[in-house]
Amino acid sequence: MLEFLLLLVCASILAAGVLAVCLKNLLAAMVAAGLASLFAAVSFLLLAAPDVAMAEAAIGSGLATFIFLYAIRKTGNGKDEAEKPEPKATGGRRVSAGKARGGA
Amino acid sequence: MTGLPVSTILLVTGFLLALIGLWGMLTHRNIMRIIICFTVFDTGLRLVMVATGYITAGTAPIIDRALTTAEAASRAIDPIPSALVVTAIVIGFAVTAVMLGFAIRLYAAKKTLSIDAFTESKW
Amino acid sequence: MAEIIIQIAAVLIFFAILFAVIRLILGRTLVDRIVAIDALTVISLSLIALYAHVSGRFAYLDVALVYGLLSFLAVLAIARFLEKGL
Amino acid sequence: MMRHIVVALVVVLFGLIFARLIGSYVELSALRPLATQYVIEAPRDLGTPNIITGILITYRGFDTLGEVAVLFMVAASIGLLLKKDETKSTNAPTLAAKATGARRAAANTPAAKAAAARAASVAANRAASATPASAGTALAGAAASEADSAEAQAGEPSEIVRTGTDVLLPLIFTFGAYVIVNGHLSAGGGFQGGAIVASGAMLMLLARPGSRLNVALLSVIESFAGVLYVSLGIVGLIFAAGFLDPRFLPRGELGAFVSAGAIPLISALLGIKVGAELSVIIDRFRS
Repeated sequence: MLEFLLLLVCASILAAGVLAVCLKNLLAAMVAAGLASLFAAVSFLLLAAPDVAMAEAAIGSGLATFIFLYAIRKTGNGKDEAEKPEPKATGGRRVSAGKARGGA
Repeated sequence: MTGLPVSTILLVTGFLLALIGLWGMLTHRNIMRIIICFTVFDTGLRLVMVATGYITAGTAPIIDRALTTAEAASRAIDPIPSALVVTAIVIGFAVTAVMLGFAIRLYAAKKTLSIDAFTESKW
Repeated sequence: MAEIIIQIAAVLIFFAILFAVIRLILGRTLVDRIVAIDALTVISLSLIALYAHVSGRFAYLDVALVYGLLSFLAVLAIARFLEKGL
Repeated sequence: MMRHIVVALVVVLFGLIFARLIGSYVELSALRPLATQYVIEAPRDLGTPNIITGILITYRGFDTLGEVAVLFMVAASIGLLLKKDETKSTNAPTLAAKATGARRAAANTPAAKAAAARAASVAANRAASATPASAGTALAGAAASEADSAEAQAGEPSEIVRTGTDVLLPLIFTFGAYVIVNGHLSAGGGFQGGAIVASGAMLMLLARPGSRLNVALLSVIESFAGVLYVSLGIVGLIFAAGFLDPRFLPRGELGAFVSAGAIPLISALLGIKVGAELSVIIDRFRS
């Protein structure tokens, strides 16, 4: 039974990684990266390394998410993207390119 | 049931996660997104490193009532990758913090996060 | 008897992770995704407790404690961020 | 499009390398010789039940010391990177840009207050409390009092958050201390416990947005812990086999709380240092 759970956890890690790369919303992408880290901590435990699991859960998933939140707040970017409705939000590349043109 | 050993499954997962992060890091143009993809890449490589230390049916190298000193050498997993990865996690956090600090400074200077806007040192 | 209970718990955790991940991937809004992630932390906490029992190592339960603490903190931080109070 | 093709090529090449690595990998069925040495020696030689802590603090003690030095440098450089924002000379043009943004947003939207709030979130805390018209004049003396009132407006934490923090904060700090000092007996140690303590500091900052961490005191604590850490290493050099050797204190009984030589002491110092450094990093990002 635990083998199926392991496979599911691995699939969830990959899904969270793909979401972290592909999601349009910056905040959602950041939270998905934190989730990949959280599931990685579970799989560290399944690999019998509780010390690493603890460090990953506390630092990789907790504190890294916090400083990402502060950085998104300071760069003002997550706000703009978060308030846009989903269909309006274009890819991160096009949005930033447009901003670059505006800034120049 | 699945036939594959536990560590092989997680090794493949870690390498795939690293590839996903690498793809994202190279395609995105937004600095914040590049940093997020870097953390994904980092997580994948940590998974790989811990997976290489696993012993078949191993248990944690902590001696208590469930694992006596005598049987530790035959049942415990390899502790060296674990010890190195604890170090790697903290250093990964430090690197992420420095990158975010630079991102904030760049945003304050140019009001944009696109790497296309930073062309001063281009030649 | 105990084995049956563990099997049932494993099946329940399996489907809980499956449905929460489906909600995370489909996720209509941002808040849906964040609630799915909160649910996933609680589910993985129970997975850790189950694994600690199955493998007979109670040193693993410390990790579950860290999880319980962190899941509260992370969701609180994101919620404060969304209401612009961070 | 060209870029995507190149990137795909690079990723495929990396994938080929990784596939070769996976193909030649077989799961170990017995420990490697060095690991066997560590697993057999660490409980007998150092008296630590947790072999990973033994490796981190004793056998690889230099790595840990260097890592703590890296953390210290990161905290210092983050302070250098983010502190300059506060000085007025560099900040005046950016503030002007923010203020014009606020004015434009207020003109466009009928609900001026909501628009001001939205623009203020981009313009950080400074221009929030000033009305759009007076924002330009308020720039010259952009003051701390404004920042405070802006924070008060930006959304106070609710009653639940404050009460929950009051209940949880002692528990979190106690748990962090437990993880730090039990590093030689069960999973945990200085790094993990320090991260938990820093999370507790983070929760405190979340519940009381107006409060500030005493960064100067934290720096003093952290430097003091670092000095003690190095001097414990030198004591080990004098009274035991080498630098950071914890065997100058009695080994004690395997599994007892007071055992394993100086490892609990070093672990506690490491925990204090890491916790203070991570708290300082978080506070620098916040301010």
